[in-house]
Amino acid sequence: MSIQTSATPLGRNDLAALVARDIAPGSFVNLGIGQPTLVSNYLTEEQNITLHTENGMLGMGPEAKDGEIDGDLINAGKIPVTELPGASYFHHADSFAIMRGGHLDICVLGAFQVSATGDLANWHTGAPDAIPAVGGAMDLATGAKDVFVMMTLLTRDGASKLVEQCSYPLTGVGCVTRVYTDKAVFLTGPDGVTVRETFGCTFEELQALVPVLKWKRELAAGAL
Amino acid sequence: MSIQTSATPLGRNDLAALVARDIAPGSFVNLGIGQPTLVSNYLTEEQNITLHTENGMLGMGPEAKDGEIDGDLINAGKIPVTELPGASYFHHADSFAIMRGGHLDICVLGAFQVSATGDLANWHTGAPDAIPAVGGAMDLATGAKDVFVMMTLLTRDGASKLVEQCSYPLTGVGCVTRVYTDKAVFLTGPDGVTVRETFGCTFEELQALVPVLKWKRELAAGAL
Amino acid sequence: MLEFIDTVGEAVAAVKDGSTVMIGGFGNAGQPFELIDALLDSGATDLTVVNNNAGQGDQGLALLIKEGRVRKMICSFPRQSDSWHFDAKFKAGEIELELVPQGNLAERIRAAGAGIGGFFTPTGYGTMLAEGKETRIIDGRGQVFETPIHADVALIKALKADGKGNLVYRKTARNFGPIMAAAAKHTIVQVSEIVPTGALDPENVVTPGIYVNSIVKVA
Amino acid sequence: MLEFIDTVGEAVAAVKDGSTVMIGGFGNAGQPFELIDALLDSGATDLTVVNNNAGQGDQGLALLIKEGRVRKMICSFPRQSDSWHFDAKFKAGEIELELVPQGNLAERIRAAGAGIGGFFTPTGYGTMLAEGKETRIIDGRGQVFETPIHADVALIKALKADGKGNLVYRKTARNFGPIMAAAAKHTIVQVSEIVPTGALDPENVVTPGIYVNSIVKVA
Repeated sequence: MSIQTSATPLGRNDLAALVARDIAPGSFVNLGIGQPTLVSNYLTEEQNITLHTENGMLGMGPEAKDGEIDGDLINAGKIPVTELPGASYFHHADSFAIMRGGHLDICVLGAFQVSATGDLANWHTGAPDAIPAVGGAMDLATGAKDVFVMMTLLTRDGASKLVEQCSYPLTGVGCVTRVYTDKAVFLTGPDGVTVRETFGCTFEELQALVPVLKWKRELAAGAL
Repeated sequence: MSIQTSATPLGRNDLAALVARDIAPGSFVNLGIGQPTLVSNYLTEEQNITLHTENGMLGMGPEAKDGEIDGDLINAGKIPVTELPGASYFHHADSFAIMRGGHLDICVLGAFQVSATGDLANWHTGAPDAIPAVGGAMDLATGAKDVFVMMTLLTRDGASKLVEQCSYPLTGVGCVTRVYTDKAVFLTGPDGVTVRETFGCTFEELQALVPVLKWKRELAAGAL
Repeated sequence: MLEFIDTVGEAVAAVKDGSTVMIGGFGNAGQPFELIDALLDSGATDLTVVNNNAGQGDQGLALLIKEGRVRKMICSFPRQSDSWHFDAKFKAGEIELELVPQGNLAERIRAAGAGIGGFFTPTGYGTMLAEGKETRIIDGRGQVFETPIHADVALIKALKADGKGNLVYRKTARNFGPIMAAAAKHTIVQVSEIVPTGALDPENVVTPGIYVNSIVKVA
Repeated sequence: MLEFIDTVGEAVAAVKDGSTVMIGGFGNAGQPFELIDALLDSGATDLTVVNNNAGQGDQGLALLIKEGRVRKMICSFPRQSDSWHFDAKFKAGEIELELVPQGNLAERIRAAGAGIGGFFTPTGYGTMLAEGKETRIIDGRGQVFETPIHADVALIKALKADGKGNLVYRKTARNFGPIMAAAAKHTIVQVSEIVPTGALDPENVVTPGIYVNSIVKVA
């Protein structure tokens, strides 16, 4: 029984659609800046998802269009957004209390690297001349019940971003629960990494790309 | 020059009026349950004092009269009160943040005992069978910029409640700045106690009642 | 998931034997009397109850205590003129008391909701309520280490809820409601009115729906 | 004492050389641009500035940094596409940076206003931002000790103030305003509108006037 669920690698939008489908109805979700933002395009009304933005709002709607732009209503990426019925505003400490107190069901973040046990590196390249900037990444990584990462599996140089140990500075320790990439979905946790499904490659082909999978078996189909 | 400012000891209402006069215009004040509540009767409109009640309100007005009683609008003593223009409501953590964060200018509290260095005992007799109950006393004592105590100077047995060291369990350490009693006003602090004025007794007569004053000199008149 | 529930009885089924239950209210203001009565009827026992007081008269929390259903009270002010049921149980050694200065109570509840592992506060330093606790001097002031108070269930009262579970309160009845809603795993709210989603101004929502699990309207 | 002040210039006179200044805003939302411009004109220097970012483009905080008036930035996100003035100063070693995760920044500011001496949080545990900090394991989770951030002055923006200094904000422009107002010894607020006392519903006041010292209306 194969866990390959797509004949080709997934594009960014297909991956966003997959993440969106995996979010349980009624969830409270924070979508990180960049690729994770695409997920909002695929959430359905029936799912009844409430989006949180760390700069002080629950019930965030889609990006504002021309006539809707309001400088006082932006998301964490400083993009003008809209307000849905049932929204609420609160100050920064209350907003981060939502994140840090474990009240968000899921946050979706980009990453430089994720370790097999769910360590996350997504804020700093570690380059000596880089100006560090962390924003809310550590709070989201540490606070959300589930942390989903979206990233390409390989760097431009072909190295796996899913690693045994992160070489980049960490954002959080053991916090990532799932990693969505163009070539596979991984489940990560204290017991290490498992492959949920692959896209455009077999499990064995994936193993060749991802050294940390060397000794791993695939997850029995249907397990999640 | 005498510091005796009244020929007779002060009654509760005269003492409340004196405390009220000593509150600087524009102050934010919390009046404790019991005798301190009387102070509100003597605050003038010109003083523009804002009263705080720890159960979640600034801008508390006088006690509610018959037609005004609203079960959702009570003070810390659970007495129905009223709301003044410019009032605000907040939850308990925000309310105590006002107290604990040092934002109240003055709180006025009753006391069992006050020490010469401003230790306060006002929550517990220490009797072995007493059920202890502290409420917001420790937060007020520790948090307000100035803590004024109102009490009779002597117990029923004639012992001074202003003492060298409190024998009752403490509410706060070194927190009281002034003690208003029927016989005198005392200033307390790290350097010990000073007598600001006496009522119906001379400084020497007061010294005979209050052992901790034994070696003390009176405060030069006009010093406060 | 947010649920709108028809009866207070169904709502409090979430309280199990041994649960830690936060109950909102200060005096009668904000007390969820109907939910407490339902908890009384439910039979749940061996409870740890977090409330500012320890029951008054012959109603609500006082009856829960009288019936021996409360193993432990965490509160700031158990002694009142009409707290006879608590008094009797306490003197008989049949109820445990954790006495907490009211501001520490509020801040510890807030800490639980906000994911804080513990904090230092000057309140209580040098008093018997700090005995046995870790202390340190910070910026010249003695401070006491206090830990968060988490709960399995919170029972609170609000004025209105909308379809997303957003809440507004009324006057000083707000008191412990917002912080208890955030500190409990499961928050049950009795409201006077349920309004359509969109009817509450987003600027004025006090408790966002993310903190609310069950809403029941009481007459 | 609360004062209503005619000009932003008079309002920011409270900022002295060497002051720690909190500046509200997240992106442009809630940024008190007029107060920052007045601070630029005031000449106050050797400042420690607390803001989520470290200035953008050629305006406001970025110019304050460019002119060498900021000794130290405490912020969560100094690196942006247009933060060239901070970048240049930082690379030249001419500005100090205390980088703080945004939630720790908010909670530390809140702690200052609430009289908390310090707190433990899981955020940052095991990362380079916890290096040199006290840590402990609480309930099985690694946590880092964080301290309050106090300020001499806060510059914030609100929508409306009433005669008592009570404030309401607008949408996500609320952000750091309420917690900075509470954390600073002296809080200066620029508002779009001053309304009569009694015109704000007491249920909807976000920052009570007790936290406000100076109010100036800007066009």
